[in-house]
Formats: sequence, structure tokens, C-alpha cells
Amino acid sequence: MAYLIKRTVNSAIILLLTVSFVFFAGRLIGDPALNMLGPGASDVALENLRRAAGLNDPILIQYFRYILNLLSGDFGISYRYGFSVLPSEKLSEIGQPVIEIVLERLPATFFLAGASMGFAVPLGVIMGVTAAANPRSIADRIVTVMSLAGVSIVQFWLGLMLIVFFAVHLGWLPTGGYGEWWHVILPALTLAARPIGRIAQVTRSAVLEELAKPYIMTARAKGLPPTRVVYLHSLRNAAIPIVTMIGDELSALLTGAILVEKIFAWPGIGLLIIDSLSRSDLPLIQASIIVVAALVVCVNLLVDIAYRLLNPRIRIGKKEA
Amino acid sequence: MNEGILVRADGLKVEFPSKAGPVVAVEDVSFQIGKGEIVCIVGESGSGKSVSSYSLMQLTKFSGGRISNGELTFYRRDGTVVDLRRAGEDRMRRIRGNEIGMVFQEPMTALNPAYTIGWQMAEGLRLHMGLTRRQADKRSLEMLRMVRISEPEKRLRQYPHELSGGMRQRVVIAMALACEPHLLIADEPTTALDVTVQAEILGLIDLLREETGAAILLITHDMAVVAQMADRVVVMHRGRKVEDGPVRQILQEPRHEYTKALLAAVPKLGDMSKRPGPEPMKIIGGYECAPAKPLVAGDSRLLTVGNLVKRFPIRGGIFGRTTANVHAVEDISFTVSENETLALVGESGSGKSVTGRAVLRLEEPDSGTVHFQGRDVLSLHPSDMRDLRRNMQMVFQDPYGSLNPQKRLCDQVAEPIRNFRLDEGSALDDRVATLFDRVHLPRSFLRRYPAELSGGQRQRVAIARALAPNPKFIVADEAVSALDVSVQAQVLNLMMELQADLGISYLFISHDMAVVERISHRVAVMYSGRIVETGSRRDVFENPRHDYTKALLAAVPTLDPDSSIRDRVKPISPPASPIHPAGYEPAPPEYREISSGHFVLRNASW
Amino acid sequence: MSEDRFDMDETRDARDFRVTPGDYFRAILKDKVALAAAAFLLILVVLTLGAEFFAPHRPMGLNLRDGLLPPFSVGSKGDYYLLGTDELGRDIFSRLIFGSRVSISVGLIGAGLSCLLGVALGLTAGYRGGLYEDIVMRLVDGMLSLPSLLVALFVLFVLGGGFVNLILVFSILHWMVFARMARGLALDARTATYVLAAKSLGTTELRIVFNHILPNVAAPIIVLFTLEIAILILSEASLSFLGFGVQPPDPSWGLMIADGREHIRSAWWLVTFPGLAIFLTALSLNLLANWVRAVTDPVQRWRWITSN
Amino acid sequence: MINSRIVARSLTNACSLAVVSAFFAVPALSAPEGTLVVAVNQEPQDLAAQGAYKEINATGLRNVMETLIAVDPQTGGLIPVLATAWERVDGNTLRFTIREGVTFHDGSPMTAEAVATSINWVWSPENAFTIQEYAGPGTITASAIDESTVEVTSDKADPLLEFRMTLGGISSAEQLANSPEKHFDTPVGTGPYKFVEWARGQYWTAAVNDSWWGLEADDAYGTTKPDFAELRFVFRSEDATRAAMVQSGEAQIAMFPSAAECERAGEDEGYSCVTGPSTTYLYGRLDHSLHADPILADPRIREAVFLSLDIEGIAGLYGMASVPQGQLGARGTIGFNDNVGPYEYDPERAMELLSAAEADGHDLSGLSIEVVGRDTTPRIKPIVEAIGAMLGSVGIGSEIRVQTPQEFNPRVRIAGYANEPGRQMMQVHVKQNPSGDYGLLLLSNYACPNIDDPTGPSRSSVYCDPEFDGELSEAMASFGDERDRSMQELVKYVHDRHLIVPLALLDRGYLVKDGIDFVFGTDHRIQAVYVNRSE
Repeated sequence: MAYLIKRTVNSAIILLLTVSFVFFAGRLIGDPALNMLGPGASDVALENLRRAAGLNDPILIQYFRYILNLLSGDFGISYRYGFSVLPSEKLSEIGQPVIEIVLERLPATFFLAGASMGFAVPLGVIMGVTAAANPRSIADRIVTVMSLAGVSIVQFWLGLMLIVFFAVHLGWLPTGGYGEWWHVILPALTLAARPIGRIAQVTRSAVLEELAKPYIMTARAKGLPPTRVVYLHSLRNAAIPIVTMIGDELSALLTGAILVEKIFAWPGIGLLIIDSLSRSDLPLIQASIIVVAALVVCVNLLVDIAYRLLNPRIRIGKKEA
Repeated sequence: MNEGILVRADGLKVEFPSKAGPVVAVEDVSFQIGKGEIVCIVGESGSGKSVSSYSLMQLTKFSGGRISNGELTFYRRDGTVVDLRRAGEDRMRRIRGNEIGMVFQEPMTALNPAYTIGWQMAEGLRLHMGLTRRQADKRSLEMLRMVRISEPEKRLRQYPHELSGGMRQRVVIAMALACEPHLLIADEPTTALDVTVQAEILGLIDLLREETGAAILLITHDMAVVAQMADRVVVMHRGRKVEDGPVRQILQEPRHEYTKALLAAVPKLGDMSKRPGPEPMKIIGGYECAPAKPLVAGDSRLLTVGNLVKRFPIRGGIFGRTTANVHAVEDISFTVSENETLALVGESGSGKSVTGRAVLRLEEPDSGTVHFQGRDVLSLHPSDMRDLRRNMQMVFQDPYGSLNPQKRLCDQVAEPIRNFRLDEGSALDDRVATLFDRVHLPRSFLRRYPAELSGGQRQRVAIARALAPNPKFIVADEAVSALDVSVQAQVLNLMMELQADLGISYLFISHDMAVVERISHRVAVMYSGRIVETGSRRDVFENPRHDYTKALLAAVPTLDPDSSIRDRVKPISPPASPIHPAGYEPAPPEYREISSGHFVLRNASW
Repeated sequence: MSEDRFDMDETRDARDFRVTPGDYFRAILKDKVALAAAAFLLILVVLTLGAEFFAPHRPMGLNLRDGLLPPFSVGSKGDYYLLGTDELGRDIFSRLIFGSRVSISVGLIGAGLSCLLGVALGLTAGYRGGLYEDIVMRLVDGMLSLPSLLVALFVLFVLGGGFVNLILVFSILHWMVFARMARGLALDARTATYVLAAKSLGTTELRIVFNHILPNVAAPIIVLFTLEIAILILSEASLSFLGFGVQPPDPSWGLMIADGREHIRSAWWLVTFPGLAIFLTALSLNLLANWVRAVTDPVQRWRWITSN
Repeated sequence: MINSRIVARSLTNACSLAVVSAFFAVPALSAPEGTLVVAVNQEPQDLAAQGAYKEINATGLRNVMETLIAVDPQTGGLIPVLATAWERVDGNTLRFTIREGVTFHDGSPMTAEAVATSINWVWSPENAFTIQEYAGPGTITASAIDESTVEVTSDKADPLLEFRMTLGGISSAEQLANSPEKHFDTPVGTGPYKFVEWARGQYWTAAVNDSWWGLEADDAYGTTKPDFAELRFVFRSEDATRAAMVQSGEAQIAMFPSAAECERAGEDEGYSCVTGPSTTYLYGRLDHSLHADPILADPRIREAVFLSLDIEGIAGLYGMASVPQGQLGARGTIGFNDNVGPYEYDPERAMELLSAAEADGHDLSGLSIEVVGRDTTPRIKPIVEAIGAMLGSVGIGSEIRVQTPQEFNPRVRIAGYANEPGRQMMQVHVKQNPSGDYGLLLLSNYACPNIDDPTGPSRSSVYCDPEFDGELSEAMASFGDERDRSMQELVKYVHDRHLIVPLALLDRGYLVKDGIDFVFGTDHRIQAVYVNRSE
């Protein structure tokens, strides 16, 4: 418990760093008032906005205000989302809170990430275990090369190729979009290539390492069938690096989805980020990054909890991660 | 067909792949095991003893080995006969764990850390005997009772890491015997255990043989274990059987030269009684290196250690506060004189290695004093400390780890000379070459890398390196424990020779009472961070006063085949935990002086 | 002690252990896959260094009359286009060769800088320990848990794309893996007996770090370095694809894919070849890293060096 | 209106004009059913009423939102929509009689009051909507005279006021009063389709309006009626994906196919490529007198830049029968000068000019032209790359950039570029001139920009010449042949000064699934009433 609290505090610090980074880097783009109103804005309008938004205060005051606002769930109002006009005094009326926009996009990204992990985890683990159980065999070589191929492939390129083949050439699946379950197949496959490879690699080496340990000889000396030795005995102990990798890849999926979402017109947070970048919608970009960072931190925390469930040896306070 | 025979190996040959083609690990090995018999295969590392036993289970193939010749006849429970070399994997699985049980060397890692003891024990029972989980649990409990483990019900629900090494080895034995095999293969089952625990486990195995009637194939490098346990002995050397026969014949009338040499190299407890100083061992074969003069300790103090304390904090909580301390070394004091060997004996976790490092400030002690040649070691500035290291050197336990694998041997031995700028250029080369001569290594080794040497050779390099700056004092931390007996004897003799020639003092850290008896002038026995008894070698070995010292001595197996191990085993209470909550200050130790220089700790426990 | 090592100790003459450069050479000759990867990279490096010499056409040479020619075509002026042309009539093959300069130098320089930074910080942190290590490792953990592609996008959005900024961003966002590994290795090495031994011999700290620890941790770092090059080449492609990386008209592989994707249905060669180039390069680097890892791993290497 | 079902290659400017006269409208015979899916290249920023002026900003909005009057692409004349009649009161004022019995989709009646409110909202300078790019010299306001009459007034005389009234959509005044925030994402108009839903990042949809006034009236849309029960505008930024959607039947219409896709459509079964001319032109705007680097003031260097460009080749990159020419407008527009031909492609001459300039002491190593495009412009990347390479081939250095609107727009507009140091920049951009007259075009591209009016019509001009401005304002005030003649002169004048390179007059293309009849005008609006199922 104490350990979890400690980890949570750590995560909070990481998030604070992210927020600080996002805040100060955002200021590097230039005057936020000018950014918001556009170059056509008059000096009076700019000054009004600066006064209203407190942009004339010292930067640290603004920074603390930003953090306080975040804590109360106020991530700011979008400069540009959903309207092509920039009347500063009407912004609070018609502008949407960015956090709502971001949260609206999350389910699509979750669905996509979940679907590709649904492909990647079982496939990667089975491939890795098969390779480890028969080191240096043909199967091992195939798995090694395949998993390396999955890691080496350019995701958006793979996506394009899949579209050409399955959607255009064969016409089996839609080219993109969102809605029905079959829409997710191509983007999820595209995203799964890398995690399959990484999970297979990690599983292979972790299982191989476990298979070299004495308790495996004990299990074999008990006359257990090889599948039981491999899946029940070694895989369970190899689970920690595998779970770590799954966590890493899940985090990577949440951001790696940017390109794939763009190519498949998948209305998730990645597509939103691309759109808001091209519109220079700073509050929306900032909120997206903070939310994704928070998700990544949560995934890491979950992985930590999974360690505890998987490994009876880890005791509270014994070791820092 | 002999009715009493259980296993017969004929012309066994096992090969492993290597860079230069297949390497023969075992060749033309034949032996047999009768029903209910204990057969020991004894040999040093590389002799092929483990490979031979693994072949019986076809376990060699999992590490790349191939049984390329021979016949392994096994008389099964149902009366059929099977050739274990040719049996298919399905049939082997029904034999493994069922008709042949196996116990491995490393109890710490032989159990799957992710599952409970009960789960792991039930696994084999359900597979081979078709029991339900409930029946299997019941049987597991019976087995745990049989191996005399404390609180067996609780153990079933525990994970391996919650058990001590001895308990784990009992679990492994219980697991191996659960399906009532006719043959139990035990591969160095006690090597990794402390000497007191080792005696208990050996006693248990002997007892179980009687209770279950299973034959036991015991693999060991330790002649004393052979003497205690075996009915018959197979001696192996370099992949071949050199000799076999009943235990008495092998021990008392060895025929083969190798067996004789092996026996001679084993230090025997009690050999040194009534002798004044350390004496080298008689080595048959190899070189003799008797010291030119008797090893007499000097009078002047070289090293004085006072009230040394070292604790390791255990951190916990949100803010990483220290919640408890491991009292690794607790208020110990001792001295080493010039030309003297002080042995620090104790079991693992007793704090003896930490003491050795703290003296050299490789580990900063928490409090206490260390004076070397009158200088206060602990208050020295790091650069002065570096200078002082010229005179204080260390030889480590692991000859594989203590040499940098990426550097040539000559450079490693030259390193301290370069560090202290003692010599340069050709003078340095000469000095390094002379050091190689000194430790009896050929000069052709100068340009080699550590990986090209055997363990004993590496340990010699380590000693040469320690000798390089002409130190007055060397801490030898389990310097010979990892070596085979024959090599161990040679290295011990070398150390004594160097002491005689160069007037070096040793702090000799060891768990092996027989070795300590050979080499030391004085002995300090450590137990759970404290010195419980100290005195001259003769005082401690011939007149032990502390219970722990007595138990330690009693647990050492002897080469006498007539002494039954079970008679000697008096289980001693497990060591008091050296972990105490933060802020705990134990009472200072009080010693009773038995005779001049012979002290015994009075505090019952702390 | 693992079963593998146990067997080795029992069965192997210690002298067999020494691995010479010749062994590595023979081992790679035996490993067809690794050999192919090494050969591919070698050819790529030669082509890249001698791009001016090997490329049949100028990479920027415009020829609108010969746009979108399929592979193995002859242009209107009799030029031969091995891999076809893009819509501006530029030779794909030549652009690929010149594009490798961008991709490889981004990968090499980016990975090199992050390696230097990471290893320096990681080694010292692992060896020194204490508060310094705490700070460095907190930083590493913190930065590792940032969504790196996203942060890269954001930084490039703020600073603007381009070769130099790309490398800067990569170095800042990728040093942590090196630091973490170097620190772990230094930590292992710090408690390794040979380091303790060196200390007891009076060797100075600096010498211990650079003379004893560094050579022993070099192999895994080289492996990681190789992998990072591949990762950076992929990241460069992604960022250039999104318009935040290398700017046109420099022919980067990622940009070539981005440009060609409008024509993916009609002119497959525009996207296929640069995609394959990235894939094969990254795959070769990965395969080679895998091989280096296998042959340098003390536990594993006998499997690879032996003649089995 | 145009009904073109023609494969790209066969289409040239001349024959596309011939097509304009062909007009078939197939009346709907059955009740509307099914969904018409249109794949568009970008998601609209908003669906506010003002967006109805520019189809590309909010594709399909005209199905929901209607205007008072519209330009007939066939005749260039005005036709009634929500206004049944209109008259000019004076140079500043127009009076509209609004159609009776029209209700907004929210059920509120379209009263004169409501129309006035909507016009005031759309044209209010305070709101600073993008429609301001078509704002006149004065500020436009509207008021209801009586129940069926609305008066629209500009505070300065405005000959183009009727044209401006064809642009902005009329939306529910009730919505503006009660929930102004919804105005931007929930359009409430009077059109044949009612807005249903806007799934962000995916599509927006509209359902057929059963009580649409047009079902009973033939004066605005002709006899054609909605054929589809639902409209769905799907946002797909990938060109190839849009094409694939039509091929696979996911969509019936795809916008902006590449030339290659268009050609491919002719060979494939199942769908075809339909193209037609538009009023959109692609141009390269080279910094001139205002805030330009002095080196560009040398006419030889400017000419060298112009001569180095293979305009035909660039037009070929755009594909689909884009017409290279020497002026920005289309033939038939008032002010089009038949004697002004395209700039020649003459790299040798360009190099001669450059070396002459160098001989006079110009340091050509300092000549590096930044060629910039906006990433929302279709096919912009190959075009700027080609221009960069062409400049390079005569020895003019260049840097090429494709920027987001947020980076790009300020650099085109006076308020933004006035702050930049002297530049050597050529902006490659597209613009539309839907008015059928050169006036607006000359004003917006060549008249002196006014720094105090950063949203004014000449905000993105590069040129400033009081003499030209004088003649232009005279021409703008004139009518008929005189207007045509004086504007032709001005066209010739700017042509000879090498100010803006007209790169191409663009055709627009669509991929259309077989079985769909798609009719569009030069304004290229996707209006579902003109999309019908064919036999």
C-alpha cells in the first residue's frame, strides 16, 4: 500500500513535469493573445484579451493559475475547434472546453488500442514461447525474423499497403472510418505489428532465460509434459518482463495511433492532435498531451500493480522500481 | 539378471557440441545400482559425474548433450526392463518423477518461485498417480511430515522464497519421493548449504532410504560425504570412471593414483590436533611446496579492530525511511599480528565477509576502529587510504568474477604496480613475470585472458595480483571455497609458502572448519554478526566452549566410514535473525576468558 | 548458476572460451540471415557515401514530361529509370540513394548523441550512486513515461521541423534508454568482484569507470545503439510524413512515402520502394543487433560460436 | 448549370464551355431513399451560416443553408432563392421581397425580421467572419421594412452588393437569439436537407426535409427534387482513400481526385471521373514593392523568375485540364484580355537576364526565393517542389515550404507581413473569383493594401501603385463595355510588370459512382438536389 502511494506520488510528479513542459513550451510559440486572435487583431483587442486572461501577470503566477485550473478540470477553451471566427469576448460563450473535446475522442482511441492489443498479446506470446521452447529451430528463426520485421516496419506504410490490398484490391474491408467492428480490423492490425514483434522478442528471451533455471530441470525431472513446463512454469515467471513490455507497448499505442488514425480516418485522439496542430490550437494540443501523458502514467501504474499480483516475492518497500 | 539390480549403466558416452567439434563429457562409464543401495559418484568439476546421472533421466538433452553410446538398463516397478537411452519421450515422462526422483544442487532455485509449495508438490502426484487435488494435498502433507519439516500445513501454502535453504531442500526431497520412486538421484544436494544444515539433510536422506527403501545415487565432490553416506563408490575423473567399489575399500585401500591423490588432498578435521602451527598438506602428484621454515606468528600487532559495527538499512514506507536494520557485523573486536593467520569462521550470513571488507574500507563501517600499522584506517583521507592499500590486499572468493574478463592477465597483475608507480617499463614486466613464477604459473600465461584459465589458475593470478605491491596483510575471503579439493590444497599450500617466505599476515575467512584447522594460528568464530568464541587454533578446536562452535565442529563430516552421520546430528536452533527494528541497540558483548586469549561470548542471544 | 553454465563447466575445456575476431567472422558467415543483413547495410553505406557516383540521375532533377513512369522505364530523352519516377519525373532510385543520407545521418547522429549523453549520465549515476543517481534516474523515469512521439511532435511544432531540430529532439528524447541501460550495467559492474578488486588494488575511480567498467558494458550498449538507429530512422520517417521532420526538397524516405501516397493506387512504386528501403534498413539493423547480442552474451554465445 | 460526365483527358477549356450549355435535370420520380455519401478532403472548421459562401470551407452546407439569391452559372445572372424579387433602391441599398411560407428547420418562420438578423450576424465586422474577404468598401447592414421586405444597405456605394448577397446563408434567428453557441455546429437553415449530426473527425449528416419549400416551387432549383433520404459528408484527408471509397462503394462521390486517379477512373468499371471548369485559379504571388527584398525590385530578376517557370508543366501536375494562361480570370469574365497570353517558358533567356543583372552589381548569391504553399491546398507539395526545382535550374536559389493555414495566412496578409523583414517570397495559392468580373480580382491582388483595415479586400495584395489604384477605382465605377475595356487594360498593365504568375485556371474533378448523376456549376457546390440516381 505504502509502495502504491509512493508510486502515485511519483506519477503525480511526472505529470507535473509534463504540465510544466507543456505550459512553458507553449509559451515559446509566441504571444498567446496573438496566437489566439490571429494576426489581424487590433492592439486594443489584444490588450483586452491579455487583461481578461491575466496574460500580463508574471509568468509564474500564470503558471500556478494554469495548474490550479487543471486541478479543477479546466483545461482552457479551444481557440479554434468548431468555429472559424475569433471574437475574443464571445469565446467563453461559443468556445468548447478542450477537455470535453479530448474526452469525446478517447473511446475511439481506447477501442483501437484495445483491439490491437487483443491481436498482439496472444499472438506475440505464443510466437515467443514457441521460439523459446525450440531454440535455434526453424520455428525460432521464423519467429525471430518475423518479430524483427514487425518492429522494423513503418507503421503508416504498412497501413497504406493494407488499405491497397484489403480495401482497394480485394474490397473486403473498408478503407477507414469508424462505427462498425470491421472498421477496426485494418488499423488494429497495422498497429499490432510492432507490439507483436516486441512481445514475441521479450517472451522469447524471458522464457529462454527461465528455461535455463534449475526449477525447470526440477519440473522436467517430475516428468511433466513440455507444454506444461513451458506455459505453466516458465511463462508464469517470465510474465514480468512480458507485462512490462505490454505496458510499454500500450503506452506507445496511445501515441503511435497518431499516424494510423490519420491514415484510417479514425476519429481518436491522434487525429484530434494532428488537426489541432495544423490549426495551432494551443489549449487543445496542451490538453491532449496532458491527457495522453496521464494515460501513459496510469498504464505504468497498472503495470506496477500487475507486478505485485504476478510476483509473490515482491514485498512492500523492498525495492524501488 | 541379478534380482537385486535396479540400474545398470554400460559404456555410457555423452557428447556436447563445442567450437572445435563435439566434446566428450563422459566416455565408457559403467556402474550399477542395487535396490535400496546408496551409490556415490565422486569427482571434481569436469569429471562428468553430473552428466552421468542426468543421462539416466535423459535430462542431458535439454542442455544440448547427446548420449552417443552405451546402454542404461532400468528395472521398472512393474518388472519390465527399459533402456533409458533409447526410451521415447512419452515413456521417459512416465519414469521421470515417478520411478526416478531427482534432487538438485541449488535448493534456492530448484523450486518455481511463482507457485506455492503445495501446488508444486501436487503437480507430480496428480500427473503420475492420478490423484485429485485434495488427495494430492493430503499426500503432500504426509511427505512433508516425512522429511521432518516444521509446521508442514503452513508450508503447503507458502511460496519458496518464504522458506530457508534447508527447508527448501527438504521440500525438493519430499517432492522427489512423493511418487515412491525406486531410485532417487541427488546431485550435490548439500553443497550449497551451510555445514550444519548439510549434516541434517544428509541424515535425512539416509533415514529416508531406510524408510522408503529407495536406492540413492548421490553425486558429490566431497569425500567426507561419501564416507558418511555411501554403500558403494564410483570415482570419476575427466569423464571416465577411474575406480569403483565398496566405500570401505575405496577410502581405505584406494588402488588408483587419482583416488589416492584425491583422498590426500582432503583436509581432515582433527589431523592437526596437538600441532603447534599451521602445516601444509601432503599432496600426491602435482608439485610439493612445503614452506622452508615453520610458520610462527610474530608478536607485534599489525591490525587492531575494535568494536566494529556495520548495519544495512531496510527502507520502507512512502518516504523511504529506515524501518529496520540488518545487523551484519555487531560490535566485534580482534587483532592480527605480523606473520599470523587469523581465521574468521562462520556460516553464511554470519557477517564474516562484511568484516573482511570493512577492515579494508571496501565497505564503510558504521562505527568502530581499525588500526593498521598504527594508523587509523577509518579516518584516512581517500588518497591516503589508496596509499595504504599497498600494504593491505584482498583475495576474493569467486575466481571467475574477480578478474576483469576484458583484460590480459599481465595487465591485471601489473595494475597495482602501476597504480602505486612501483615500477615501470621492463622492470615492471620482470616483476610481473616473477610474480607468475611465485604462484607457480607458467610465463606463457602472461598474455592470456581470464577465460582461458581454470578456476585454480585464476585464483593464483588473483593471489599474484594481491602480492604485487608487496603487502604485509591479505584478507582472503573464502579464497579456496570455490575450488576443487586437489586445487584447494595446492592453493592453500601456496598461501602458507608465501607467508613463510614473505612474512605476510592473513585474515582467512572461511566456512570450512577442516581447512581452517590447517592454515590458521588463531580462530574467531562468528555467528549472526558477533564473534562467539575466539582463541588459538588449539583452544578452539580442542576445547570448544560455545554451543555454536561445538555444533559447527560436530557437523563436519569425517572420512571415517564407520561413523554414522545420524548419530552426530544435533539440530541446532536456526540462527537468530540479525534484523532488528530501527533504533534497536543490542547490549554490548561480554566475553568470558577461558584461558589466556581464549574468549567465549556470554550473552545467550542478542 | 544456470544449467547452461553448469554444463559448460563440466564439459568444456576452459581454453575453448576465448573468442577471437576470426570467430565472429566465421560465426557471421554461418548465420545466413545476419550475413544478409550485414551485406545489405554495407551496400547501403557504400551507396550512401558514394551517392554522387552511384546515383544515375540528379535527385532533384525535374523532368515533368517523364512523370510517374513505372519501374524499368525509358524516359522521353532515353534515360533509364530502374525504379520508375515520381510525378515530377525524378528518378526514384537516385532519390532513394540520396534519401538514405538523410535517414542514415539522422539515425546515426541522433543515436550517437543520445548514446553519448545517456552513457555518460548512466555510467556515472550507476557508479556514483547517492543523490546524483536518484536525480538522474528520476529524470530518466519521468522522461521515459512521457509519450515521446507526441512530445517530439509538440517540440517540432514549437521549434519548427528540419534536420537539425529533428536530431536535437531525438537526442533529448532518446538518451534515457542509454542512461538506464548504462546505469544498470554500471550498477552490476560496481558490485562485480573485479571492480571491488580493482578498488582494493588502489585503482582510481576514474580508471575504474573507464578502464574496467566501460569495456565490460560496451557490447550491450553497441546493441542498443544499433537498435536505436533503426528506431530513429522509423521515427524520422513518421515525423517527416506528418510534415514535422525533414523538409522538402531534401529526399528523405519518409517524405517520399508522404509524397507518394496520393498515388498509391495508381503508382505503387512511389510508396513501395521507400517503404521497403526503411523496412529493410531497420530490419537489417535489428537482425545485426540481435546477432551481436547473441554472440556477445556470455551465457548464449557458445551456442553461436560453436560449430553446431 | 453544367452536367458533365466526361473523362478528364477529353476535357479542355474550350469544350468545357460548350458543356455549360448542356443541362439535364432528371426529376425525382419516387420518394427519397438511401444515403448519398460524399468523401470530402477536410473537416469543416464550423458549419456557421457565413460558411455557405465558400464550398471548400464547409462542403455541402448549401444543402442545409440557403441564400437570398444565387448566381446562375449558365448566364451569370441572378436567380431567386429565398427572395422572390429584389430591386436596387440606390447605389447603397437593395430591397428584397422574401419568399412566403418558408420555415427554418427548427420550425420558426422565415420572417423579414429573421432574415435581417441573419444578414447582420453574417456581415458584422465585429464578428470578423472569413466572409469578410468578400466584404465591400462599406459595412453591410439589413433591416426589415415590413413583413415580407428586407432592406440591405452598405454605408458606401457598392455595385457588387447583389453578388455579396449570393454568398451568406440565412439561418434561424431564433437560434441566434437563444443558443448562439449552437450556431457554429448545428446549422439551422431552410434547405432541402436538415442537419442531423456532426461526428467530429468523421462525418456530418443531414436528412431530407419533407417540408422544404422547393418541393412546390420551381423558380429556384428547377424541377429537380431530392433523391436521397440522407446526406453524409465523410472527411478523408488521404486522396487515395477517397478514391478507394468510391471504388468500393463506400461513397458515391469523392472530391479532389488526383489527375492519375481521374485517368484511372476511365479505365475502371464502376465509377467515373467528372470534371468541369471552376472559377478557381492557382497563382504564384511574388513579393514586389511592399516589404520585398530590394533585389526583387530589379525587373530583370523578376522576369527571370517568371521565365524560368514551365507553367504548362505545373498545370499538368495539377491535372484535369487545368488551363495555363497569362491572367487570373476565366475567359468570359468581364475584363478578360484575349491578347494577354501565358508567360513564356524560356530558361535560356532567364539566365541571360540574371547574368545581366549580375553584371550590374547584383549579388545573386543573396537571391533565394522562398516558395510557400498552404497545406490545405490540394496537390500543393509537388507544385512548390517543381517551382523550386525550376528556379534552381536557371540558378535561382530557393527554399520550399508547405505551411499550415495558421502559419501561412498571416504571411499573405498585410497585417502579418508588414512585420516581416524584406522578403523574397513566392506564395503559391488558390483563389476563387465567383463574381464573373475582374474588379474584385484586381482589387484583392494589386491594389494598395491598407494596414489599418487588415481584413479589407486588398489585405493580401503585394503591389502598391497609386496611379493603378486611381484607374482601378474609375474602372470599378463604370459599367458595360467601358468597364470591360478599362479592366482589360489594367490586366495588360499588371501582366507586363511581372507581379503575379497565373499558374493555372483550375478544373475541379469528382469521382462518381456509376448510377449517380451529378450536376454542378462553376461554383462547384455539392447540392444534393442535383445529384440523382440514373437508369
